[in-house]
Amino acid sequence: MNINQLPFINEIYGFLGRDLVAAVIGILIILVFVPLNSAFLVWVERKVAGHIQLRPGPMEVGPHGILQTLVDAVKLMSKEMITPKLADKFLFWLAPIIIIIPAIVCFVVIPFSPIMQVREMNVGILLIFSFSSLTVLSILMGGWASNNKYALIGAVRAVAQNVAYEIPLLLSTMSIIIMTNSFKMSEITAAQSTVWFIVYQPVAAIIFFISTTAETNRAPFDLVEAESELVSGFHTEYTGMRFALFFLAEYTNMFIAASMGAVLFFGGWHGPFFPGLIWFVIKVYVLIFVIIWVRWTFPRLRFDQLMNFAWKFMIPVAMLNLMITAVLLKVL
Amino acid sequence: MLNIKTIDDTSINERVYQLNLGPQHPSTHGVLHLLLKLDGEVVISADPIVGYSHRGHEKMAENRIWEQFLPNTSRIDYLSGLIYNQGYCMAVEKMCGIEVPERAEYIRVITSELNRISSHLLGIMAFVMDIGAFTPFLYGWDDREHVLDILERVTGSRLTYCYNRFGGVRNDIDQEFCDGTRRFIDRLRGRFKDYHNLITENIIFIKRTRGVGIIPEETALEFGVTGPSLRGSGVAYDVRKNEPYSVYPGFKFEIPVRKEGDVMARYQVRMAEMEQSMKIIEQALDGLPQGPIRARVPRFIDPPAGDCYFAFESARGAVGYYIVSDGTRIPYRIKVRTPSFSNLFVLTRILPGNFIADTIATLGSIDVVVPEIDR
Amino acid sequence: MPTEGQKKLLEELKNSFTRALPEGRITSGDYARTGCHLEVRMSDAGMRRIAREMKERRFHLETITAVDFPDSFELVYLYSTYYQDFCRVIARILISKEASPVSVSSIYPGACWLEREIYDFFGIRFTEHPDLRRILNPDNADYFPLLKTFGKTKLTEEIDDILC
Amino acid sequence: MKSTSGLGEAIKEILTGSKSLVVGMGVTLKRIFMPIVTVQYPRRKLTMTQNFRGHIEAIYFDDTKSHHCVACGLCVRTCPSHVIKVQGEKEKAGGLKYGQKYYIDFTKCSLCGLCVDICPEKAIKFSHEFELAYLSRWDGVIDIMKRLEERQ
Repeated sequence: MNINQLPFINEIYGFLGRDLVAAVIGILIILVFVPLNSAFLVWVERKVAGHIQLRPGPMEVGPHGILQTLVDAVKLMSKEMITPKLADKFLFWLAPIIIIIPAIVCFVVIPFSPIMQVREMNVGILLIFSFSSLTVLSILMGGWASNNKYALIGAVRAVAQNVAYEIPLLLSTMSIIIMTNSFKMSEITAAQSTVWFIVYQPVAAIIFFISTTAETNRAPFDLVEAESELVSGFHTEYTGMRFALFFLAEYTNMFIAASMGAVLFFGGWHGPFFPGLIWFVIKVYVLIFVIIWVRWTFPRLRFDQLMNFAWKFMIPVAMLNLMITAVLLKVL
Repeated sequence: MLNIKTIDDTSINERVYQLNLGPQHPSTHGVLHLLLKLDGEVVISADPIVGYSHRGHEKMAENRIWEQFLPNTSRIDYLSGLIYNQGYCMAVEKMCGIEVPERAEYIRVITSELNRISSHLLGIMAFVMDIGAFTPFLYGWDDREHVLDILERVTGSRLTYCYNRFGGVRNDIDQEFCDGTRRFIDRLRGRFKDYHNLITENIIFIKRTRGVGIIPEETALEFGVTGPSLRGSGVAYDVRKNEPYSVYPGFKFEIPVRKEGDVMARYQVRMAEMEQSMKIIEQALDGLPQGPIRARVPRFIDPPAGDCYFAFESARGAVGYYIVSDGTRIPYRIKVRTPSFSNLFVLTRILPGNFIADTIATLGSIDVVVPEIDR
Repeated sequence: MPTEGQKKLLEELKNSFTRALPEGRITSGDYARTGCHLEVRMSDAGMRRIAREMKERRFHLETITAVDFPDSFELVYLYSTYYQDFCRVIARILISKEASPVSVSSIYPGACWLEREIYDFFGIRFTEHPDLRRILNPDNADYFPLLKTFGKTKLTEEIDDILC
Repeated sequence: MKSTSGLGEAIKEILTGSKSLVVGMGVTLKRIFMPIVTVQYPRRKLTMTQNFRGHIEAIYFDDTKSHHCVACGLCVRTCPSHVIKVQGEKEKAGGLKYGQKYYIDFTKCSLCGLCVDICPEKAIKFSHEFELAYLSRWDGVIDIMKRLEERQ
């Protein structure tokens, strides 16, 4: 059913204009998709973690615990939102909002399938990077405002390590953008119709995935909310819906990281016989499975080790890779 | 190793950041309060505050007859309950001169070594979880479940055993127990390969543990550190070898020793110690004699006046019962020398200069059981 | 059945103690019953000298305990070796109820906590101790639990008439 | 240290390191397809082993159609937590006492087994019951004689 067959569609188009309507509908779809997707991802993570650890994972609510996350969400909504006494009230209230808005906005430029993309921007990749680096701002706000020593240490760690993994992330993506010389996500996907970029850029892919795991504060790099050291890092003092927002943001960032990986290296919605959307979703969920699998296998790095690893290994290799790509492009 | 000199408090008073690694914290293995003075992330001074789970075992000992103190012994260090039971019974038997039949000694050694394996499994995996890897903890828990099932079959309980009696043990072991133990040992040997692949050779684990929290041999001597923490620093002191008791002289087993004294060395000593315990169990099962499991002992015993000190090796170190008896049915004084008490105090000397993450790793590698400190 | 290494070490210890502590009574305990190879009985001084002597021979301080006798306290120091020819020395020191013995934590830093525990349970104040405060009981407690006079509760009376 | 060896060492360390990471992930992948070990407790309950120490219960004997307890009080004296109260009566003046009431406060009982060992008549034993939670503290005080009748 095409959108143009709606009864009053022409008057609305005339009144609002075609682009605005498309944007409004796209944003509505995203606002519905993000919570559902995070709820599903939470359930997937708990199930995969369970089976890795020889236990079944949530089984109580619904068949195989499908509704577990829904019940958790209702529980979190009904819990009281406590603000610590000497907390910086405004920043404490603002931090969860600042962390969820960029996570949602990044969905605007992700090409789910040839036709399903909310808005085609020529600065697609840049938009995602600029918004995803806002999360560190909100982590610092949350950690500082909650007047808790563990939270402060967590927040300071987040800021200290932020630069360390943003640069290799950008450098590895640059080597892709040199090949397609465009920031448009759809053009990058289009350029990979025959051969996926992972074939050309395996090193950039590895560095990209290591630094996105660090950017979403997961697995070997989850120093910011290290359970066994800092109780639970910057969101120690958050309860109720605010904690749910932090939780939502973490899984949405994971989805964005996986979808960027899919678009940059695994050819977005390109695939032999399934329609575009199916291929995109399969690739994203395979990448998310890898991120979850890595989380439940490795111990945690100390934050100075992370910085050494980033500065002394990832950045030089990413730069080298960039130069080699530039030279090869010039030569071929 | 970080060459940050330990900064004394006075010079940077305003920058000292006091953090309570509070009584309630995910990685203090019990109710332990570590008061850290930090400069940024670096520890300047650490002061463990203990006593949160003090139940007064030694005062209870002065109000109970000798038999009634048995349930207390397995609650002092709940992870090696059987070893403490065996120690207490042997200390009192030594004072009264009770002769324990051969089979009872073998059963005591087998159950103690099984208990040591289950304690090491939990100690190692809790330490690995402090470093950040959650999954090995569940694998260790699964193996430990098998040991607890085997011990439950013969002793009747899973954690706070009250299985030894003066003069022997309470129930006899049957053939099913022996086969179950052998099956368990073969299974655990197979699992070690997975643990080494998953943890020991893991580059992140090596980076987090190599050269961290080093206990030099001299400091270990001054603080009275015993057990795997000492054997990690190069001293081959194991009460079962240096001061043999029960039927341990009859078994061939080595004491694993590492020279480096860092967190990785203590971890490797514990892993090797589990293999030695398995070797002991196999030799004990092969040579298990037939015969009675309990000597003829009067119902209420009263040891002759005088005092006695009996040391034995628990999973955490050298434990000692110092018993003073005045000839009546109630003990005059029972002092339990527990290894975690001295092992924890060493932290105040070796922690300054480390990061917080290393403090947690060192605390986990010393494998402290807090009720054992608080008694 | 002490090994020859132990005998040699014991002999050496015995005559070194007789030289260092003229007033102490040194007897060799029978290991089978009491678990100690050598017993040193002292009046209320000389803890430091024994500790220094032990430190040179690389003994480690296993534990310090106190026993509350009706008229006096008895401080029990236990030293043993880490190395092959195992040997344990027990040093007993009888002190009066109000005495305050000198601390050995300058020689064995590990003794700091052991002495704090003895102060916590018996009220024996050690002089020259880095920070003598309670370790296991709450800081504001005004009682010393392991004294024989402490805690004649209903329960203990009930036990006495049942059992003794 | 020569710079080249440092570099060579670093590369070797990176290679062995990444190999160990991949091997570690292989171990966990293998575990995903292994059977689940945990028991879903409320739905499936395990049977306890033969020597399991549940809470104490009286043994049924055919000759007296009930228990054998002679209310001697040995178990009362030997219990470390003093939780047993026994009361007995004599049918005839000189005859043996016979236990009427035998209260145990299971909220304080530490299941140590000293009473079972010391009973001269072997009248009590451990049950295989492992669900020892009660709604109120006074539910824990159980008269095991009455429980014996109920069980018959």
